[in-house]
Amino acid sequence: MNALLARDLKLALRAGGGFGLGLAFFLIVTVLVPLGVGPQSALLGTIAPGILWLGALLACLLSLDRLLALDWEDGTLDLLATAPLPLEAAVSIKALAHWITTGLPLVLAAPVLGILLNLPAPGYFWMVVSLALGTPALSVIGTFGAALTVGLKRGGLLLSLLVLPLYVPTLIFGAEVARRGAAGMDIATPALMLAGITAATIALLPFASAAVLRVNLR
Amino acid sequence: MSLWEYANPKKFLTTSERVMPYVWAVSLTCLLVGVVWGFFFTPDDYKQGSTVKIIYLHVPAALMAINAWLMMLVASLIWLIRRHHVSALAARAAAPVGGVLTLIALVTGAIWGQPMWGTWWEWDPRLTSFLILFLFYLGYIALWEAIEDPDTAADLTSMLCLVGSVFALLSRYAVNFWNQGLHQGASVMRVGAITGSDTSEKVSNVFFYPLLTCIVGFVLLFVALVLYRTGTEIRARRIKALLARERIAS
Amino acid sequence: MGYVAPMTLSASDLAISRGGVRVLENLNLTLAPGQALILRGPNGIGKTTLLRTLSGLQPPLAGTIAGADDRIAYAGHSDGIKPTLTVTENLNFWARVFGTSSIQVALDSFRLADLADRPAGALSAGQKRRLGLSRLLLTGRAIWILDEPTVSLDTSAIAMFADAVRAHLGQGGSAMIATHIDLGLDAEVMELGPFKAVPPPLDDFDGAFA
Amino acid sequence: MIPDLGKYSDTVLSAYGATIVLLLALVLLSLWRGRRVRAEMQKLEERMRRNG
Repeated sequence: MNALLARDLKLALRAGGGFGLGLAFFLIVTVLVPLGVGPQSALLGTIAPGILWLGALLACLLSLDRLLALDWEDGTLDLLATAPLPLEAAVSIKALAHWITTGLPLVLAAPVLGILLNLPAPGYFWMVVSLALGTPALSVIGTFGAALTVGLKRGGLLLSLLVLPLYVPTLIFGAEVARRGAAGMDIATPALMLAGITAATIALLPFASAAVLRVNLR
Repeated sequence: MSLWEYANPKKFLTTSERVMPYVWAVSLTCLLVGVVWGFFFTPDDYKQGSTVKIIYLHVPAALMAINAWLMMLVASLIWLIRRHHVSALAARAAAPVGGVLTLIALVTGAIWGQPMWGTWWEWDPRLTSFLILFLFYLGYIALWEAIEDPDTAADLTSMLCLVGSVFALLSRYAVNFWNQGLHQGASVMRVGAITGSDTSEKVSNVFFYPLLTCIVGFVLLFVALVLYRTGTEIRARRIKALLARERIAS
Repeated sequence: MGYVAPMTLSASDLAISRGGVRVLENLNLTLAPGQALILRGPNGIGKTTLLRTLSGLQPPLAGTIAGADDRIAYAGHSDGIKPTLTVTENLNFWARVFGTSSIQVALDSFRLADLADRPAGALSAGQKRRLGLSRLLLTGRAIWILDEPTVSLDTSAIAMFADAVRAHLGQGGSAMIATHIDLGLDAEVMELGPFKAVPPPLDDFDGAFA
Repeated sequence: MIPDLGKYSDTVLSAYGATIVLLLALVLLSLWRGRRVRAEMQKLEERMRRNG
């Protein structure tokens, strides 16, 4: 298992691995929003939690179609499926690698980008907490979507169509935590829901992803 | 004789062909009677005026939009567990019907809300949930269309339906939490209110019986359409299989 | 080095399908330790499908497969090689996945030592193929299932491969190979032609649709 | 013939209109595709029977 994680991280860091692409995308979205809605800092401050969450979500989505497709094309998945490592563990590791290379940088970058959007001072802490709690779910759900579309030649657009509705609960609770945190309100309920969704997806969804991947490998 | 025998495509085709005319006839009669009754022979609501007439379309469509997804969920489970091809194809056949019913519920809801809320679209939890349900339908249909191999497509869409159901339920809850709702028309929309079990804001029986007729009409219309479309899917699948057989033979 | 508890791979009354259409049926085969079996048959008969079914990548339409669990090393058309990793890194990864400690045997058998530090993307097609096949030696699995292993190999590389298979058989392993080339192995040849599925009558359409 | 719908007549009529259009489109498209597929299958079966 460590071998797979180490290999995936190494691949992401090597040339053409796409590491940092999600981060750059996140930055660009955050820069483009004020250009689109106008420079009033009060307005930007109100919508900052939502924008940052949406940016993080889209940045995650961006790298999903490479998550399994590369291993599918070069036959690695065939070989992994016959290896001693259970496929459920393999997809979990892939999701973890995706989170480390996309989700984690987004969590760390969010406060910096919060400054650009004039995020209110109490919001920074909860922004980071909500993203840290929510982005793992985005990676795990995304892996399921990637497993569904792995055999398709032009799966990228379909992948977005399938995954975005599945992202709705995570987005709602995540952005709610960030928004309430920024407004200094009680965040207990949405934070618990967000954590619950993340825990449940991490525990259960890899089974669905592996089942779907086996179907695609037939 | 076991019920599963109807899972044989040929048997399904002959039986459904026999049953379908009756289903179509009863369904269209109910729809006609219900709509005419509701449209011409019911009074206006004291609060909402004539807009109350929209419930004869909105409520049955919304009801069937959800039930269609439930039917797809059951059919998907049957396919995954017992691997009856007809079941998978029935789920495929039902999806566009469910999608259109969701669209009808959305459009009539938005039109109905226009004079009530003063805007065409309000991010009301109920409407938002239906919008999300519509997105689920779109994704499901798109996945069926995208996959070449029919058995693979059946497996993958079934899994999507299963996982999607859980997330759709979660979304419903999340959306309720996200916006506690300014839906002043709950009395009209809530089935409990319409059936009179909720006495405080009940819709009187004057509206109830034509509405019930319309609901029966919509249910049977759904059944008729799914039977017909499943037949089409079975034939399309046979065409594909025959062409593959021809290719192998040559 | 021998294999722990070598077992016979056997399949009985096997029927397999590709894309929902039955392609082969009534297949019976056994592969005993030390034995090699060459599969022959025209294109499209279902060699790849049969090998993938035996490897457990897809379920058979009918019939049973015994002795396959966790004993099979499969090598298909693509090698699962990452172009940005070096030869050593690629092999090390698979060695760790299969719990093997040293990759030396793979480097030696396929003469990859000189290429060890090169990125796999810089290898020629034949060298890549050698790298892909050398992976088999790291699996520690007794049954090799190989689909057209000699594609893009030159004569000397084919000899290298045949030697590796011979050594594998000598240790009690077995191999099933779909190939059109004579590898010079002491192997049984199986023609798949006679097992081609007979399509059912046109009007008899049940679960299979044709 | 049409009952007095008061000030909401546009609203009610457009809701009925939209529903009828959508349902009709769904039914007609289903019937059209059903017919085409049925004919195609019959043609294919005949051809295959002729060719053995």
